[in-house]
Amino acid sequence: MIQIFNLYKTYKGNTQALIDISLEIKSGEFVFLTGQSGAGKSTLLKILYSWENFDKGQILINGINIAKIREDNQYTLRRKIGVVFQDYRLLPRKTVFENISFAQEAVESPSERIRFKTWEALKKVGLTQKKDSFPLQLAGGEQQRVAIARALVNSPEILLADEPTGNLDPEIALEILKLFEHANSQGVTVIFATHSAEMLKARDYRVINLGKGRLISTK
Amino acid sequence: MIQIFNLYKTYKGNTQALIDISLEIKSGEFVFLTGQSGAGKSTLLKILYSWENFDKGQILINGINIAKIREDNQYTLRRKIGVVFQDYRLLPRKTVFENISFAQEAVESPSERIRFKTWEALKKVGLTQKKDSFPLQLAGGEQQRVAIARALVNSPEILLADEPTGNLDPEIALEILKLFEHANSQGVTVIFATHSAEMLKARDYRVINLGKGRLISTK
Amino acid sequence: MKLLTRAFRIAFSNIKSSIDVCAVSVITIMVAFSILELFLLVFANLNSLVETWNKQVQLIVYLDDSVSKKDQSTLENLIANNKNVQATSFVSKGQAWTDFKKTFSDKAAILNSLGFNPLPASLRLQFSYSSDRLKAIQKFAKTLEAQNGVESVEYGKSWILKFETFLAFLRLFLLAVGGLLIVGLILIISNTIKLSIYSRKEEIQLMALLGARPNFIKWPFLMEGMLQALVGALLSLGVIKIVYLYMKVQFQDSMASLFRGIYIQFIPDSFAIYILAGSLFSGWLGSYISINRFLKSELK
Amino acid sequence: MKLLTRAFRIAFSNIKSSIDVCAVSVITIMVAFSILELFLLVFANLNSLVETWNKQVQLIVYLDDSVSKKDQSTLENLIANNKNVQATSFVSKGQAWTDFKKTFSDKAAILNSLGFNPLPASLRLQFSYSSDRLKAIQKFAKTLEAQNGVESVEYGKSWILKFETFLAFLRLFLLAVGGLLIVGLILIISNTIKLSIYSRKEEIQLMALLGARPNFIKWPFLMEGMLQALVGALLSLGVIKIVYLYMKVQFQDSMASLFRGIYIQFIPDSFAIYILAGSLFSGWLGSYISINRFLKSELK
Ligand SMILES: Nc1ncnc2c1ncn2[C@@H]1O[C@H](COP(=O)(O)OP(=O)(O)OP(=O)(O)O)[C@@H](O)[C@H]1O
Ligand SMILES: Nc1ncnc2c1ncn2[C@@H]1O[C@H](COP(=O)(O)OP(=O)(O)OP(=O)(O)O)[C@@H](O)[C@H]1O
Ligand SMILES: [Mg+2]
Ligand SMILES: [Mg+2]
Repeated sequence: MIQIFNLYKTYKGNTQALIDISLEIKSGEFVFLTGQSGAGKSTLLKILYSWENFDKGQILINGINIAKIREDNQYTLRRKIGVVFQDYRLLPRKTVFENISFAQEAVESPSERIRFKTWEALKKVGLTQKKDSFPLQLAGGEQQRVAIARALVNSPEILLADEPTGNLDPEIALEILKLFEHANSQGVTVIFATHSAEMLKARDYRVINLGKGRLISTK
Repeated sequence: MIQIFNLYKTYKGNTQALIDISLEIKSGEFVFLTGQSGAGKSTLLKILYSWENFDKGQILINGINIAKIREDNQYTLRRKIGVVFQDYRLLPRKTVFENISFAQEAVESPSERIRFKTWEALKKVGLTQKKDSFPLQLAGGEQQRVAIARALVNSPEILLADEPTGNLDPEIALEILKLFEHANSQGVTVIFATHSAEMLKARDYRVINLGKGRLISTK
Repeated sequence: MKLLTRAFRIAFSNIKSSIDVCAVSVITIMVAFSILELFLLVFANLNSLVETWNKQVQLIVYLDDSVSKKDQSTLENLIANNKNVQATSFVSKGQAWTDFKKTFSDKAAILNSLGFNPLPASLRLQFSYSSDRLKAIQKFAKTLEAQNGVESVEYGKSWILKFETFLAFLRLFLLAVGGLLIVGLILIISNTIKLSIYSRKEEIQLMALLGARPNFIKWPFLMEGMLQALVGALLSLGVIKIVYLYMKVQFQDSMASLFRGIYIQFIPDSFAIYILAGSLFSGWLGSYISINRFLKSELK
Repeated sequence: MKLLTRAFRIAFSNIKSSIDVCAVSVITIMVAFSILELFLLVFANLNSLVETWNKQVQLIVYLDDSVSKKDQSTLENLIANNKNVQATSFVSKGQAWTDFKKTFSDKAAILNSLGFNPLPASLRLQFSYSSDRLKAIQKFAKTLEAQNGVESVEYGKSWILKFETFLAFLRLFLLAVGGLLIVGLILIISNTIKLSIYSRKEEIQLMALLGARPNFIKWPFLMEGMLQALVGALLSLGVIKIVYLYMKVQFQDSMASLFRGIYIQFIPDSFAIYILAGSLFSGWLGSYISINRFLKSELK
């Protein structure tokens, strides 16, 4: 359960990225987040996993006020959330396999399970053949799928996907959407940011529409 | 005039990225390049501006065999070509304005013109307000537009755009497409790689379709 | 403990994956430590040289020819009870005359024709080193001069003064050089580790984003800093050992004959251990400063 | 020329935009140069100390009491014609005796009672330094001994031999230390500049992709390396000047009285210029190696 009350965010340089946003997303829900470039989609997601702070308002995740979490304990929040970053954030000096293991090492998974879970995640996104490649040796869409595998591998409660199919052709994009839906069917809350009208049309989920920092509609 | 004869490219690790590609693109033509993720689109573009070498075949650009250009003189080829990279390649420590100036400094433009041309390019992509921002302070779509402005600023003869609208919402994507068409109307050859079915439908240009490294159709 | 083992493993794989940056750090650290150790080596050897010179600071007590057994033993007791006196040697009247005639051997005939020995017996006292040694010597000289059986005392006041000043200068100079080197060393280490962290910026950020504990993020880097510094220090000890062995083979003999009793020696073992401990500490401190500042500033 | 001006401008803005990495380089270079200069400073001053010691290597020619005017002038001509002799001083019979009596002032009565002066007049010769000085002295000593009017010659053969060995040792040691420092210096500079290039990897790649000429890519980095090294060297000269001034104020007087005529001196101007030129060269060389290797490997 994610509850957002009257959220404001202004970046240095006076960009008003979010203005008076109030929202509620139920546990286990699947929502699309859409809006023009610069509307504030990424900003909203960043605030949810405490990567950006905000100026005014309140956010409760499972009833916990995230502004009140001490910096030393932010990791407890982040462990509940899997993120697909818009710019992937793969480590260029690690292979695909290592990149995905890295996410599990970071949360101190028992090392026996790491190999197994990494392999499973690679199978899901169809990249087992590329496991020893470095990110720069992959096509754009392949990099994106690695980023998705990494977000899924720790079985988070909440998935934040920032434009996870921007570089994928429509067929693979649909495959990926199904991956998120599979996670969702097991109780994971999914927020899926996208520009693609095709995506939005393909499914009948709730669409949260931002425009210049304001909430336009949540259908 | 770009002529490609029986081009083969195999990456280390035995990925056959391009297999027996033969193509001709006329000066002043506008073509779409499409294909699934991993089909070889980026590879083909990289070979055209000599960023990757190839194993077999021949490429003539304006009649010049690009495999025969000495490494010291590759810059003469690259100055004729403007590139929008799939991963943008903006310099994170330079502002938007400096990133665009950088492209002109690299080709030793007279410094009097640099300010003026940078400003003009920013106006074209609608980012004058963000000129002093750093790339990491921009939304994904804004970064992409900076990359486009940089490719246009040196008035190249050939424009290679690798997925230049992947992170843009349909409206802005169409705006950007018009920018490329404007350049094209002034005689610039444009190769526009994209996944977007909407893009391909929106215009009636020739579509070069790759599949697993092979040329499937050139309509 | 598990955290440390893991940190060690990760530090190791980090080093492997950016071996070029690490090599740069290690070489820089090695050079810095080599210089510090070369300096220690010179210092250790200079010290034993100074020890030799030190023996030449002496107070000579000339005895009356007619000194009584009792007076002489009073004198010897007095000297034995003075805690500043390090060593005493007795030169008899006969010995002094023999030495003198040896020096003027060409005049032996003339000197022999004197028919008597004009030189007195003497006691030569060496004083242990302390900053106010000259004062101690002057004071004791006064006391001795007043004793029965003492003809005169001699202690080359101005020479001693000069020697003391020189020693003070030497010590201060070495201290300054050493201080400069150590500050430089810590700077270099902290800087190279800053660069190493800097080159893994995205990785650190990403770890935090993926939900790693702060300590989990820090320890691999602390470990890496310590490993680098330790390896650098070990290599430098190797380098210096080679330099030392070469010098020893080349110069031991001539040095030994020039400064009697001198023996070119390596940095003492205890110092080598201090150096390794110091390298671990500087590695840790350098990393700690850098990683903490980085986490504060980069992670908002 | 335009290329260079531009390179300079870009180097400057590069430095500005990653001031932290550059500061690290400059400080490292400064520390390295400071050590080198400290070493030069010690060397310059040791040299004049050795000069003083050098004067003590002398050949003493004792003259017969009955030497004739003619014999003595023959002797003096002979000495004047020997090009190895640097300086000559004459100690008369009377002077020698006065000195002797001063040394044994407590025995003045006895010595005076001798009724005659047993000591000979002497000529004291200093030899200019050369690697075979001892041989020259030995040979000349033989010649002089055979002359009329010479009673005997004395030159402390074993002392000279030891001194020569010590000088040889000192020179070799200084050379070794200096060599190590210079190699270390070049390594450090080339490494810090490699790191600086490394931290601007994407920029270099991008320039090449955007169609920049190879020289256009290289020069800003060469310039940056040179600037960094130059600034580092200038700062180090400042640091060493301060150290020097402090030492001079503290120790000039006592040193001067200890080693007569010694005067603590700064690194000669010509050396300072060599150091600056050397810094420019090392900066250039370090950058050149790094950027060329980078362009070869990273740009395929
Ligand atoms: N770190 C930052 N500093 C300053 N301004 C920022 C920063 N990050 C984003 N912005 C600005 O805030 C606004 C919203 O950005 P945001 O990234 O949330 O947009 P978005 O909806 O994700 O766009 P896109 O679809 O293009 O990714 C933009 O105008 C952007 O320039
Ligand atoms: N540097 C490289 N080293 C090894 N393999 C590579 C390298 N670059 C690309 N590949 C592989 O070559 C194939 C073609 O890649 P390319 O980037 O050309 O695809 P693409 O058509 O641009 O895909 P996308 O639409 O996802 O960007 C892929 O299988 C990719 O993994
Ligand atoms: Mg975004
Ligand atoms: Mg691609």
